[in-house]
Amino acid sequence: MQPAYPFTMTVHVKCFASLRQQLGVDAIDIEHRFDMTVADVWQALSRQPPPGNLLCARNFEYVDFNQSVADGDEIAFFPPVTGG
Amino acid sequence: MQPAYPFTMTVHVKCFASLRQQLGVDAIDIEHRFDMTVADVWQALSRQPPPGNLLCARNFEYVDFNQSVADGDEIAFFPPVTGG
Amino acid sequence: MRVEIRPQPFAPWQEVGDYQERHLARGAFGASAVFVGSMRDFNRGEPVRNMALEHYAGMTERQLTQLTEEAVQRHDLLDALLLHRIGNLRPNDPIVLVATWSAHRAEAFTACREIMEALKTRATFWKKETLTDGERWVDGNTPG
Amino acid sequence: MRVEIRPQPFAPWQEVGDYQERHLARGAFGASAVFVGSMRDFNRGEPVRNMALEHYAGMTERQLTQLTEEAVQRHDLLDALLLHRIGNLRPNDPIVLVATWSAHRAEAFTACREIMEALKTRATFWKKETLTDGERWVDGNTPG
Repeated sequence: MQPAYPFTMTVHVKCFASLRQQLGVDAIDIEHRFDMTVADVWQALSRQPPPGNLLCARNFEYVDFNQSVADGDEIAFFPPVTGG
Repeated sequence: MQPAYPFTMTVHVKCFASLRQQLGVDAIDIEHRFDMTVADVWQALSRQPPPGNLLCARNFEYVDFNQSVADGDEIAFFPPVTGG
Repeated sequence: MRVEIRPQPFAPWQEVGDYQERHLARGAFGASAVFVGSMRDFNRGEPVRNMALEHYAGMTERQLTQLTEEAVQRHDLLDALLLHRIGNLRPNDPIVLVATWSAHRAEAFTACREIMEALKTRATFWKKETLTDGERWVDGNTPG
Repeated sequence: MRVEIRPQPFAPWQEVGDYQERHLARGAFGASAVFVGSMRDFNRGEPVRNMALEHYAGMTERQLTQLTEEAVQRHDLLDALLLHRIGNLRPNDPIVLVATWSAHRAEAFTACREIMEALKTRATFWKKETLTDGERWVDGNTPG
């Protein structure tokens, strides 16, 4: 019998600012099954529910947590921005 | 019998920009009876009805045409301003 | 706060830098907004060669001081600078400079624009343009 | 149009003057609006000694370029300049510079403020302040 997800994909994950310090993660690669969302990436990374003000980007564009991810994507998590 | 207006007063009148060129008047002193308004000063100066966009100042403050004037006042007439 | 009418050309960005260096406390201001209006070589469909800027000596200075003071107080500015040119200008010459300094950005932005709108609406300046064939008085300002 | 992230301190008024001299056609622009945000030595009730400004290399540059291009097109600007500092800042250091050039004043004013608001809301920068006793991440921006 074939496994339900015979292939895995790799996503490159980055964390910034206070989140980087809290998780102790700057950049990491995560392997996961193919039908993955940003929320799944967060869960695999942190093993905790996302903070209410958490923001995320997929390939340098803001996305929602239910956005699908693809093999090789760069997924970033970060707190509210404070530039300018 | 006494005249109705035994005393006169002097107002200093200035004109600016296109109005100065049209009237050929830069600065002039006008003598008039005491109960004078800005409109009277204009009439004495120009002998014509005021243009619709005419502006006036009394002692360096914008005023309406029905504003009274006093002896020694500086009254200025000018077109719409175009600074900045 | 400084308000000046200038009969000679001025270098606006250097004026702002110099004023800030001399008059603003380091680390006190978080925001500065600046507007510079300059003479264009083209207006209302025609090339413009030169411009004469006339003002009402005595009245104009009072107006500029008053409208700048009003903005400083209304928006709790740390400081403000206003320079306005008079005399004979050539294309590219700065006409007006308004600079505002405040703790946060909203105040500096809003005050800078309000000063410009008040100046455009009220301040007693008049422009006469020299075209390729003759002169004309500018008869009104572009809406803000 | 120029958009740059700067790891070293910059002199904002000189940058604007130099850029204008090199990139804007003399007599073509009637209006320029500039905003400079600087580091204060005091924030949310406490003295601040230093500030570290972090960004998301790759994403931030794209965002700044996109939001500046959008403003240039939306407001028919002649040109725009955006500089943003990263790294270790001290009080009085410029953080951000936005400059816009247009034919008439409304466009330059509006575009300059819109670029700043878009940057504050969207651009991936984060500030960490060093206080007299410890550090803190700034948790949100002042409303515009």
